[in-house]
Amino acid sequence: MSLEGIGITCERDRRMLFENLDFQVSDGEILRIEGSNGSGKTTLLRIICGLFHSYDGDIKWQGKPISDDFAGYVDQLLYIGHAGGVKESLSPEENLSWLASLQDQEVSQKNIWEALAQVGLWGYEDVLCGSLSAGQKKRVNLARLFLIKAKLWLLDEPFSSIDVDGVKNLEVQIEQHLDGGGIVMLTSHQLLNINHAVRSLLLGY
Amino acid sequence: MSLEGIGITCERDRRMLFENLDFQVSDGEILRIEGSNGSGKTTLLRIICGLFHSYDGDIKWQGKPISDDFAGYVDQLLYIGHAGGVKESLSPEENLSWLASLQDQEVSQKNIWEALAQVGLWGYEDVLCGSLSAGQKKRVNLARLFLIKAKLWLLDEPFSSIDVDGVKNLEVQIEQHLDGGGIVMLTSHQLLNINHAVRSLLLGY
Amino acid sequence: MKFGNMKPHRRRRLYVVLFLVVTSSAAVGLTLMALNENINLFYSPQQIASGEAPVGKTIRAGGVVVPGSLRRDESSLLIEFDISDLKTAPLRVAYTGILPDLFREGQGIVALGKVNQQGIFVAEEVLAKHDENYMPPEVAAAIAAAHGESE
Amino acid sequence: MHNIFFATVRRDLKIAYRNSSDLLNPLAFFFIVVTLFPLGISPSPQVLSGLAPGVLWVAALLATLLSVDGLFKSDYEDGSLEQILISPQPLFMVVLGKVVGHWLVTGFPLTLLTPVLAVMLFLPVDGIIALELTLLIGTPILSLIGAIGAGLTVGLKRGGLLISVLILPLYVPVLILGTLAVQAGVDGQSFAGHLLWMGSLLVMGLGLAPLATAAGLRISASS
Amino acid sequence: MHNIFFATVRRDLKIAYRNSSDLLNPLAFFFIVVTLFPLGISPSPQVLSGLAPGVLWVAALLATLLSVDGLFKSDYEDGSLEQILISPQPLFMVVLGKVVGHWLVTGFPLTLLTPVLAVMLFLPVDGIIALELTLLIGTPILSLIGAIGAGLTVGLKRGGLLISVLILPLYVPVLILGTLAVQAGVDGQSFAGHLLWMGSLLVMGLGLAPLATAAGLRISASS
Amino acid sequence: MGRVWSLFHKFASPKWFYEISGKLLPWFVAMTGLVLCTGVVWGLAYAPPDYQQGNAFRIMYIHVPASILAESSYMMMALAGAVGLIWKIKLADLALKTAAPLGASLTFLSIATGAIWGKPIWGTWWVWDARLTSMLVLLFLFVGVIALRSAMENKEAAGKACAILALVGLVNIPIIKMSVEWWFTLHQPSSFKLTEKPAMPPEMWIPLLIMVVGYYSAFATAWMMRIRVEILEQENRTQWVRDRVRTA
Ligand code: HEM
Ligand SMILES: Nc1ncnc2c1ncn2[C@@H]1O[C@H](COP(=O)(O)OP(=O)(O)OP(=O)(O)O)[C@@H](O)[C@H]1O
Ligand SMILES: Nc1ncnc2c1ncn2[C@@H]1O[C@H](COP(=O)(O)OP(=O)(O)OP(=O)(O)O)[C@@H](O)[C@H]1O
Ligand SMILES: [Mg+2]
Ligand SMILES: [Mg+2]
Repeated sequence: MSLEGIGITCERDRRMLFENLDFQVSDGEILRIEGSNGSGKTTLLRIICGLFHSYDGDIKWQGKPISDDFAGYVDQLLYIGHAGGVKESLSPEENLSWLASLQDQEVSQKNIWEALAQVGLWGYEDVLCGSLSAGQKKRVNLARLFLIKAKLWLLDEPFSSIDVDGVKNLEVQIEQHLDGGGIVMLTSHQLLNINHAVRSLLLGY
Repeated sequence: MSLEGIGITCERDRRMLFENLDFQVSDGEILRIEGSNGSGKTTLLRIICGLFHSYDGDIKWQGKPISDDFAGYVDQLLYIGHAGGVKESLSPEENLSWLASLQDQEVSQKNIWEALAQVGLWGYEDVLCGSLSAGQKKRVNLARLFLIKAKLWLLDEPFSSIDVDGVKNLEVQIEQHLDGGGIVMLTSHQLLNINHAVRSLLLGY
Repeated sequence: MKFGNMKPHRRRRLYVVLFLVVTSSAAVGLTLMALNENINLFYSPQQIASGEAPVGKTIRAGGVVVPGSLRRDESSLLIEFDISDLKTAPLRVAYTGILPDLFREGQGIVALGKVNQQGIFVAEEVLAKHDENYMPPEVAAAIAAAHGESE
Repeated sequence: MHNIFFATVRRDLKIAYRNSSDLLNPLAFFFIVVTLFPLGISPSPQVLSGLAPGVLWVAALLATLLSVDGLFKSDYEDGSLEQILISPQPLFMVVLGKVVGHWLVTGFPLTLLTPVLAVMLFLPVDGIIALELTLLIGTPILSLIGAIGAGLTVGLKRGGLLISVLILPLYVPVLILGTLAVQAGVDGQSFAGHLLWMGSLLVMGLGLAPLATAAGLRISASS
Repeated sequence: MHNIFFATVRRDLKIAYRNSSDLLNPLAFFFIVVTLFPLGISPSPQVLSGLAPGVLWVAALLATLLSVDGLFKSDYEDGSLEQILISPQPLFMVVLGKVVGHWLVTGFPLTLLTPVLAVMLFLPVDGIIALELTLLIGTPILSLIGAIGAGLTVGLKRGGLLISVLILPLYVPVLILGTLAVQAGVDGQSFAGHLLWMGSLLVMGLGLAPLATAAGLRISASS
Repeated sequence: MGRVWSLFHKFASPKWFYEISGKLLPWFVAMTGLVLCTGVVWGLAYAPPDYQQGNAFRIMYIHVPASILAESSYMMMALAGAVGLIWKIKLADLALKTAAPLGASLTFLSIATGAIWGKPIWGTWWVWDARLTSMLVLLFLFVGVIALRSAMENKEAAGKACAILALVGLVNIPIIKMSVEWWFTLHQPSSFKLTEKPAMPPEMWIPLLIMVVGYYSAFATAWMMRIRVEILEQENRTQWVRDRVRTA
């Protein structure tokens, strides 16, 4: 299986972000989108998710344009964006439980607690997310990587606001996902320390 | 001149964040607040700014509690928090102009353009901030470091979302501020590469 | 304006205080003026008689029911009576409906309605106004008796 | 599938319960708006009982309108909406769940509260019965239509009042049917016809409004 | 010093102008709410002219109320409010600037629009004059009082309707004075007393409301 | 001076209040019971009927004290708020918090009994006049304070915010008080004036006075009890509360 971008061209506010961009990631591969601020990394990820439509070119999943079978595509997709999708007036547990049912996956309370423990939020299951720190909120969101099964991970700056230990932990999880044949695309201004070859896609010169 | 914290104790949601914390930073010194996610770094900075009141202990500026002459204290303070203070429907120039008059400083359009150029936003002066990328918004906010004169800088994760070049540029500016006798307190999960001794204040545990 | 070599933020605060002083004294002045004006939707029989009250608009009127003025229509619920403020000529009130229990001649009432062309107050609602005087029936009887004697 | 419907209703009720003001405020707003009219217009029972159907319906309409505005807003702001849009679950069901949740915390309690206010406005008992029945059928329609507006305006920074401009015209038929029914009730006439019309609006809304809302969400959230 | 006052007014006007919906929506809302009444109650000119003062005032009040809710919200969300709180400039002046800006984009255009609506509701000319005068004095009071509520609720996730619960009771005197004045105007009587009362409320509000708002902001934003 | 203040703060400490109120409470309960019983029996059974209203006037013994208490409880609440804002005393905030629901219930009681009384006497449950309307506004203000508190998560901030709201709402109190003088209302003017003797005989107003005292004392009792509960909840991690709970 593979994700392909063919001749992606996108222009916002009369600035050409990228032109005729091609890329391909297959099972067990990771692609890091690089570029300075405003070069279009987030835009590209949102295009791949089908959340942004003003572009030219084709995004293909398993060789077919994603719009052909969008529901089948997103079934295998996990996107973690700048904004978290974490409700301030729900607890981490409640948040994850709903996010899981959104992905149509049955998870037990035990699964959720384990995922939370993995991101270092053991003991915070029942605190409302509104009273978590910036990094802790982000961790609730990242706990989905430990909870929900999906083949393709699209991560927009997953390490921002996360402390050093947290970053290490995430890197390990990414490695495991790749080992299991998963596909990862991510943006990050920080370096990535994993024992896999990290290919780069450079935006905006 | 110096900023001192004496016996600062703060508890949130029944978790003790720090107890009897003492610190002191004087002219030309930089103090980095370290700690894992949720250890209370943001809380401490907000306490020092006078934006959070549920704590015990004293924050002193020039030997006097800050509440004695709060207006005189904040006159010399520049705080850059998680949230930017950048209005989406104003252009970077308009944003900075208002933020400067809030600090009671006269700045000309030329000053503002220079500051924006310094943070790599040359050519974006008139774009509305709503259509900037995450990192670009942050840069608008950081441009204040180049525009507004203040002795004491309190920076909450100034490098998050900023690309590698941007980080370098900021580090240079911090160095210059210290050379000029300024005081800096910051939090960051990334390492800091500057040619000054960086003292650390460790939170948590 | 310069206030000596005052620190800037002290000077700023002074402006705020000055502003507060100006606004609060203006408020006091306006209130004093306002107290001299009447703002009410209530009219006494005298005001209605002198034509102060608008004709054909819903207003409130009130007064004491003039003893002996009450007339009931045989065939309908129409009731007519006079109210007065004991100073000027009484005002004729017409009302169709059920009167409150406390409606008596010599008792205060408040009526909501319109003055018609003939100068009659056509009420849509009659409420019994009750004053601040309470007394046991014996005392009331005694007072009434005393009143009757002295007259 | 219906899983996600119930999960969404449950989640939204939970959130409303946590921000308990979410639960009480539409009610309080309704109550206070209604009390403004006797103060502003006339305290006369005769006048008020004439106004009552209109005032109560308009207030119910405004309370729904203003609360529906937040229906997707917080989901948009915290990124939940993106997750909803790229979930394999049918958007229709999620939207329906959110609308039902919204009705349970606004329209429904509002219907329960109305008799008290109707008495304060001197509405006769027959009118109150008609009012209750029309509100019971009408408020879910209001939530459904409101959701369309909320979906279309969610991406805007401050859609707060834009939504009223979009949605209020669509509320007009409901308002007219509702007040006519109450008027008929007051006059001792049958209002079955009005109720049937409203019922047909409701089932139509149940089918179509979530579709329109889903389409609106897709558009306004992906730009 | 007054610098910051004008800078703030200018900034808020600019923002309102950019989100042009900010400028138009309160007006549109006002317009639509007013038009709901002929639909919901009765189209008869006689009835409407009786309702007009009350309906127009209530609508003006709701439009102000709903727009004032956002007065500090976006500043809070994007961190501007923190910067305001730790600026050496007096908070009083910034708040006053924001309130004045708010009035300029809601209360003032609303006052200008009212005559059109008043004519549509068959309000006599004398009443229109009284209405305009009271709105001119009254709408700034509404903005000032509303700011207090906005300041107190700004830290809350969805203060949207809570603010109405806090503020509408305080609007009652303005509403009563305003409608009584219009009524007096319609009846051809003097309404100078009403205007004087409103004027005194206004100057009092100018001094005190920003103080209370500033205190509220300090509290709700530093928690 | 500083010494005086520190003493003041000490006396306003929750612990001190808890202990003192614990001692006072039985006396208050006893007094409340005694006074209220006397007042109720005298007022409802022995006071003479009114020459016009007959026995209906007896609602006065419930309505009037409830109304007076509703107003004073708002004033006390605002006062507590001011004290809390100025001197930052925890106890004042607890007082504000607990006064709001009590005040709201009293206001509701006043309106309800007034309405019940109004039906036979005036001929209507409700009129939109100045006294009644300003009383409804008072109810809204109480509800507002309660709603604001429940909406804010940070307790300390909630206390201060409610204090400000309570102070702003204070403008309503003179309006309630003077409404019957300034405007024409259906509601009667005061029967009791400071300068004149009451417009009713002693066998009517003495039980009323007793009822007022009884309401005040009941209010004080309820207030104290609720503050005590709040103190235990809020200070539940301090040593003295733990000791107390353990011995209990
Ligand atoms: C819903 C209706 C009513 C409300 C909201 C209401 C409200 C009040 C209030 C706030 C007070 C306290 C005044 C003060 O502190 O000076 C009061 C006192 C009183 N009310 Fe009412 N009232 C209502 C109906 C009535 C009715 C129907 C009657 C009797 C006909 C009545 C008789 C009295 C009396 C005798 C007092 C004591 C006056 C005094 O201070 O001497 N009220 N009421
Ligand atoms: N609004 C709030 N209400 C209650 N508790 C809060 C609130 N915000 C933060 N906290 C708690 O305070 C603690 C410290 O939060 P703070 O934001 O200071 O952490 P931080 O060190 O800045 O973390 P990060 O690295 O994630 O930014 C956290 O444990 C959090 O649970
Ligand atoms: N909502 C928007 N409307 C119009 N243009 C936008 C919008 N958001 C972003 N842009 C423009 O698109 C460009 C790319 O933005 P994008 O968010 O994709 O950058 P990025 O690479 O993710 O940057 P960062 O590292 O700062 O997150 C930017 O130049 C920005 O000006
Ligand atoms: Mg980005
Ligand atoms: Mg932080």
